[in-house]
Amino acid sequence: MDETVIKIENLYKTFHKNKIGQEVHAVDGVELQIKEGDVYGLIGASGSGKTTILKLMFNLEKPDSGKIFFKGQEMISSSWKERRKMQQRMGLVLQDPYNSLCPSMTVKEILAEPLMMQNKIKNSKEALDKIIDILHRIELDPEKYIDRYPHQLSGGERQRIALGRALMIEPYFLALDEPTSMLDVEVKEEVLRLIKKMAKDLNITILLITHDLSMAASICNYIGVMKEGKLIEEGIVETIINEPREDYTKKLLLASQNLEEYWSLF
Amino acid sequence: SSVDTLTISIHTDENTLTPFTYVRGYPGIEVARLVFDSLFTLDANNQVIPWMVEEYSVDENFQVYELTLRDDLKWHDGEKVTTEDVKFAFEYALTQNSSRWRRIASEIEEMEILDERNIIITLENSNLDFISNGLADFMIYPKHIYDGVEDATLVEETVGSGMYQLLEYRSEQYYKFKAVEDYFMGTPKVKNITMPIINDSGANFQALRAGEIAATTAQLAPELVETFEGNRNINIKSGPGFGSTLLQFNTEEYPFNDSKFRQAIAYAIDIDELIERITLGYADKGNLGFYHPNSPYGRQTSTHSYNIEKSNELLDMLGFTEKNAQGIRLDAEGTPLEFELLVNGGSAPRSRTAEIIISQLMDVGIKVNIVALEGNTLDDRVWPGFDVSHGRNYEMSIWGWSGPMQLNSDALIRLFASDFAKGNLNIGGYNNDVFDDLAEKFAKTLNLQDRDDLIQEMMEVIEGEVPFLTLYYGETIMAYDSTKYDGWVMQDGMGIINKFSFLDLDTAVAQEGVVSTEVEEVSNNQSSSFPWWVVLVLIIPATLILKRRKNREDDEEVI
Amino acid sequence: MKTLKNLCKSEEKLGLIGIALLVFFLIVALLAPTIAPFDPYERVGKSFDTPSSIHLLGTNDIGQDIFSEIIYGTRFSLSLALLASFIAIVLGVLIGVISGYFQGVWESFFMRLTDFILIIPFLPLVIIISAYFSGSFKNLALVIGLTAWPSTARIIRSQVMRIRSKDYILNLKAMGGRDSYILKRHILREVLPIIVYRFMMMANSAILIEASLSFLGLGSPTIKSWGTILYYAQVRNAFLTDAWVWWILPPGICISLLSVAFLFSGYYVESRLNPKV
Amino acid sequence: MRKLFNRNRKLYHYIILIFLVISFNFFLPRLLPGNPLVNIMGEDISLLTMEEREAVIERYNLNDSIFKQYTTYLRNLVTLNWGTSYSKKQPISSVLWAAAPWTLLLAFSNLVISTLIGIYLGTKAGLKRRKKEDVYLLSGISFISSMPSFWLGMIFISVFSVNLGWFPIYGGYSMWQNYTGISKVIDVLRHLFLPLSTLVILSISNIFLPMRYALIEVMGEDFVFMAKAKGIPQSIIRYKYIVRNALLPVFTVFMLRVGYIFSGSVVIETVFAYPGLGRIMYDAISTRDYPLIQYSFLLISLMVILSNYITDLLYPLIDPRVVNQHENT
Amino acid sequence: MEPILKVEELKVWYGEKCKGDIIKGVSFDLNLGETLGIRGRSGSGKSTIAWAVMGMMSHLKGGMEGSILLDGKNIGNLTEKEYKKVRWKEIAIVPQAAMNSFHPMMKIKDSIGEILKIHCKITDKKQMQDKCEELMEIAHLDKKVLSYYPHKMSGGMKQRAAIAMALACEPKLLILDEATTGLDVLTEAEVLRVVKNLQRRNNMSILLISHDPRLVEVLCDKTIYIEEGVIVDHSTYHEADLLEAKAV
Ligand SMILES: Nc1ncnc2c1ncn2[C@@H]1O[C@H](COP(=O)(O)OP(=O)(O)OP(=O)(O)O)[C@@H](O)[C@H]1O
Ligand SMILES: Nc1ncnc2c1ncn2[C@@H]1O[C@H](COP(=O)(O)OP(=O)(O)OP(=O)(O)O)[C@@H](O)[C@H]1O
Ligand SMILES: [Mg+2]
Ligand SMILES: [Mg+2]
Repeated sequence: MDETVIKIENLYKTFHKNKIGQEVHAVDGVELQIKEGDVYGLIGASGSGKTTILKLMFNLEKPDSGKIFFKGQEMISSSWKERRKMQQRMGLVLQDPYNSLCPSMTVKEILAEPLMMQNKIKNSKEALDKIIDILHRIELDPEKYIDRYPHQLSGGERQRIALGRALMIEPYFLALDEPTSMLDVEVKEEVLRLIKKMAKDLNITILLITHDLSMAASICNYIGVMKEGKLIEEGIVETIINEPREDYTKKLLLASQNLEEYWSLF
Repeated sequence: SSVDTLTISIHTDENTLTPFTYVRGYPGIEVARLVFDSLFTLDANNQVIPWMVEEYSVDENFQVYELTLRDDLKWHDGEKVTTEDVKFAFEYALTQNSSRWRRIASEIEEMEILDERNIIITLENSNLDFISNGLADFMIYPKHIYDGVEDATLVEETVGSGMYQLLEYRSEQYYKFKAVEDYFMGTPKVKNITMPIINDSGANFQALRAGEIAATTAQLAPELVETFEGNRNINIKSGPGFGSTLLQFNTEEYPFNDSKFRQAIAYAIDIDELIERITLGYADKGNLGFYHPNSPYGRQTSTHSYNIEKSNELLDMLGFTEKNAQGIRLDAEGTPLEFELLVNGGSAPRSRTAEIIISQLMDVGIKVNIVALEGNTLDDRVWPGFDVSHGRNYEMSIWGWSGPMQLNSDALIRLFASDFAKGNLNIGGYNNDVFDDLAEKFAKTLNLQDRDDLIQEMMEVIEGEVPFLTLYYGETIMAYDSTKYDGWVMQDGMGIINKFSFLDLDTAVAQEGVVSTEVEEVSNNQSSSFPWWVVLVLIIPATLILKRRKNREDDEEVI
Repeated sequence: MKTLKNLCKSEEKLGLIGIALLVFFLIVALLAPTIAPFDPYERVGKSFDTPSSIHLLGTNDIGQDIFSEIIYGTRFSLSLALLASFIAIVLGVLIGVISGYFQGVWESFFMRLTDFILIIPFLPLVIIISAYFSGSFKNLALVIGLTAWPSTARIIRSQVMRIRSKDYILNLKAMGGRDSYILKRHILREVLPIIVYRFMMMANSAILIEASLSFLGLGSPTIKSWGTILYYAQVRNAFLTDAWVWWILPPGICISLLSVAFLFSGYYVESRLNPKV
Repeated sequence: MRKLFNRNRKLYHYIILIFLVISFNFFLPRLLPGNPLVNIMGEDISLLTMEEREAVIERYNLNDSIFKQYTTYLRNLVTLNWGTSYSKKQPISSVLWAAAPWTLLLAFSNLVISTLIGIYLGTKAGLKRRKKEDVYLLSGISFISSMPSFWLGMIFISVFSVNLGWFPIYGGYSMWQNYTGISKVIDVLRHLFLPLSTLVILSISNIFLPMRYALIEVMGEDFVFMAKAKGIPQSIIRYKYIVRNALLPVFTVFMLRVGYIFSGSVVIETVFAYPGLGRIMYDAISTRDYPLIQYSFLLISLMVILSNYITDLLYPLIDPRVVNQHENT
Repeated sequence: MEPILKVEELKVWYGEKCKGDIIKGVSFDLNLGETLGIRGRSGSGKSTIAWAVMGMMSHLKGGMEGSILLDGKNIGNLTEKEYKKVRWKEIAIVPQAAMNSFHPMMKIKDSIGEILKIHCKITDKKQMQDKCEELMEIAHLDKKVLSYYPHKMSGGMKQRAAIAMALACEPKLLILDEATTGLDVLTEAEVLRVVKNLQRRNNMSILLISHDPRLVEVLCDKTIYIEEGVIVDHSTYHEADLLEAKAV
């Protein structure tokens, strides 16, 4: 049960230019470990490199240096065949729900896609059953949604579909990048509840990225705080919330819990 | 009647018009001859007459030529023309690239200057035609300009001793000439000549019709004769042209190596139709023996005849009796008679000729596919490196030889001798022992009459063999604005741009020898029936489109 | 704010005209033998005949019926336009997609190549290439196709790069999707409208290029195309006689109409693919 | 520092490209079938003996190894010793410089006029989106730009020069009249009018279409909508906000056309017998005049590269968003 | 207290009227110096109300009905020309897409200067510069930013610049349409602090559109809830808020 699913060692990534023309150390020597069954929350201001870590993990960007282990196996130096095999057990939900679904496919096609890609479709009946099952899981009525196109879905529904797609391949590990950023309170609640349930039911390891500390607090058991590419603080959720070490963490916490008090700091 | 300024368009840019910079035989050389003189010249009937030479004598071996220059020859810059210049010109030519001058100069063994006006030229071998093919061609240029210049093309001044002096040349734009007042043959009738360079032949005719120019070096297209005849200002002169259009066979290639097969093809081609369609009748039918009937060596008898039965007969006789589904004859091995005909795609008359020929050959069951090539590419396949010993890479081709070839007595040898050193134009790889024997004899003949007889004999051999089939010689048609200048003289096979058009000579050009198609004035309004509706069609939609609608409120709403 | 829907009226109207014209030409091309009164390769009248009830647009310099030539010319022009733009599109898409999707050596190689071909001025390049080949139909299409692809490659490449970095493609990649799968199912599918649009544009210019080449004497003088009709009309001086009205205007108008048909259909595709425009 | 580095990298990129183009221009004509011998030695070439021919070939370095010829070419290129044209028998530089001004006059005035008209009409059509006027302009301009250039030119000659006699038929000016001063200018303009109008008519769409599309795109941008919300007057929105932003893509097209200034009017120059570079280049190819092909091509390609380079330099100044644009836009 | 903004039976639609309203009769009012929060799900019509108040419906290819009283004057039926005078002098907006709402080729200085010139008739260079600097100070931005082009600025800077611009003519009513979405918590707090201070200083009224309960709670005196174009009973939202609070 205590097996390490993801282990990151000394990860560095520098982008050569941002808009203003400077070098950006997006990820600056990050070390991180996530154990099986954990929900690990990664928080930090925008631009602190959270998404970049995720992209590095999923081989969407090449790191400058560093190692990433998935279940003890090094990913970056492994051959693309092996890596693909590993990645087939990893699910990813990206930040922007409006862009993460192919606009010309129906919900059914979108959900079937991971299976098709991995040639796992044995017969269409089985696949359909699975899709319906997943739709139930993410609490969307299959009959109503199965033939819709993404543009006919609300932001929250899209985020849930994206989540559902990640679940189609029965992952060990799920990375969620701000899965609720665009949602109003109600829907956000729903999605969070779902994530919690999944982590528990399916024993999926989850990496949750957000800049909303209150949300992280509600579902994570570990939290890491990022600032300018560095992981400045890490620990069990209660510790971080109740007795943060770094000033920065304190500020973050304060701003997201009590604005007036935060303002009075100035 | 003398004219002050005449504008004659020239249809190619011929650079500075010196003997070393002109580009083409026509119009380049013809115009350059107005600026540079030669020792002898050809008159309107292509007869040799002495020009810079006052007196001359030739030994009985046609090897030693004794010449006396006229006393009144002057270069345009005022220097006197002497035998030094003549000697220099021949010697210098050997050091330069120009093949035309080099060929002539290389025949000379030695030159001996007797004094300023007298010179003796001795040839290496006797040559019956040295005056007409050599001395009447070779332009004399000034020693004081060219002496010491390594590359003659770099000389920018154009100094000759001819009747016109080149005043100004602008690349791709124009030439300006001034008459030499004290020219030894008399003052030219036209004081100044301007030659704008108009590359597009159509534009030349437009300009002529619009009255912008008095004449053009471009030959009038046959289809325009009718239209131009309707114009009261424009006169047209036409005469035989010596440039030929022919169907060349690669006689090394099966089945073209068989003279019977070539004959069969020749019989299948209806040249009359070609002439009718392509030149609208303004052409002379091709002579089987190469020479044009009007050329010094031509014969009237040996014309080609169209006979489709004979063609079929011959083909059957050759064993090509079977036909496939498309009606194409098959040879003994069962391969269909299907060939490639190369043609210069840039030349409309030639590609049209090819087009008609293939349909005519189809009638006898021979399938020909046209391959249109860009001019230089075509040369490269038919005549690689301009050296016939390099071989050839074609089956059939539409080809042509330029006019001056008709004036050469050794043309046949060059075209058909199987020894490529002599037969340097034998692009078909033709090989015939009988002909070669005659050619051998020809080289040794020193008698004009014997030589002419030999030429006739060789032609007879060729007629039966058809190494190529001369289709037609297009007529030279020249149009000019008679209100501007009317003294034009037509030179056989060349055109109206020549010395005699601007000189008042009683002797040299007594009769033009050419029928001038002076048309009676016909008031013909037909050509001005311009379809005005076309303009309307173009203009109406344009105005509709451009019609503005001012509506400020609209704008507010839209953006 | 961005919902500027319902705006593509003008393009759609023009698009319909374009498609109607295309269909018209297509029918003419297909039915050429039935529509044309004569075989355009036969010399059926006297040379340079004026229009009459037998020869609607007169005859050309060797007595072929110009009206029939124009009808048969539709076949050539249409198929040349289609073939040439097909070659250009295939090359452009292939190179565009490869260099847009796979980065690294291939990308820089192909992009330098396109840069390079774009730098060599178009017409001279065509002149040189056609000096190598004879001017047959196949070669003409090849020449035009081989020189026209770079702009398409550029456009496709930038589109592919845009699509490639879209989140849902990243998602698929992250889940271990094969490149071949992503290319086939998503990228190609999404650039398809652009491909169609570029195809139309390319067909438009192929027609005009063929005409220009023929005019410069680099075309194929033995093929009945509108360009060669014009070429012969021009070298046989139709402009100096009244013949230009029936020998030069009609093929020119046909060229304009067919190329405008492609252009308008292109607008239509464009307006469909880019709702903002 | 960084900026400088980037600029240099670009320059380096261009230098490679120039080198490629220079080499390409050397090999291209030599790969063509056929050879320039006739144009060097005249039409009687077949009469020369082999030795005589060899001597000439020697003089023109035509049978040196291709590599040696190439290095000679590079050396001559750098030392500006461009040599003489085979067919024109004049120094290459003088051939090119005699023609270039005419091409420039024609192409440059076309560039300016068609750009201005294109921008004007494009703005009109774009602003009047969905209105009849837009449809008229779009269809009309598409139609005229789909006409074959030579065809239109010849029809113009037929109508305006031959039948109406308003304009001269060919050439850049009246060659045998010694006009000076103002009448010379008028004469040149009269000759310029028809080729120029043909070119302008045909090239309007090159600017019109991008302008119209850009305008429509910009009109849908948030900042334009916002400007309205800010209560900014109509005319300011129209010109300072919409047109100015729409001009950016048009600028790119414009610079692209600057690059083709020497080669863009070959056909029209031929039709109107205009004394420009187009005809020279065309003849050079058909006569296999290697040096002339090389250098006229070089002139043209360098112009394209130069204009690309200038675009790269100017773009950040014109559009502040582009700091140092990478190739992938 | 006399309400500064009084909206009555506002109906708004896009496209043709017959296609149905987006806002189906909404009434609310806002007092001087107070803040009114508008909450609601995505797509419920919050931004639409804001644009209707700005009189921008005709530019959005839509229309509206009902009365909008600004300071007792009905601005709902003004012509485009008259409305141009109201905009920015009396009502200013920081739109949802503030990031994209700058002219990309104008420096911030010029964008603000333009507004000053048009609406406040300030033409003097010196005066304009002073005013711009003052605005920068208010928005907690460096003076340097004035000479920046928008693309050089981060999202937070742009949001603040947009606020500075909105305040240029000291409007009576400021509309903030989700002015802080997409910003991280720290920047968000910063931006809102600036707004709050200003409101206090100028006695300005604010219409705050947001779906973040924290903000609304802290900033607003009153809140309305929109669902599918109508104002609804807000009890359900309370429940959600509670849940949220519990989670923290
Ligand atoms: N492809 C890229 N090229 C250049 N810079 C990049 C690129 N991707 C990210 N960056 C920069 O790297 C830094 C970290 O970006 P990242 O997306 O990881 O931040 P984040 O923590 O996810 O922020 P947010 O909470 O806003 O999503 C940022 O400054 C960003 O501008
Ligand atoms: N320009 C437009 N044309 C037509 N319909 C529009 C337009 N803008 C918005 N809509 C529609 O009007 C409804 C309300 O949109 P609005 O932008 O007011 O929502 P919102 O409450 O601001 O949502 P969000 O929280 O996502 O910003 C939505 O259903 C939207 O699809
Ligand atoms: Mg992120
Ligand atoms: Mg909104």
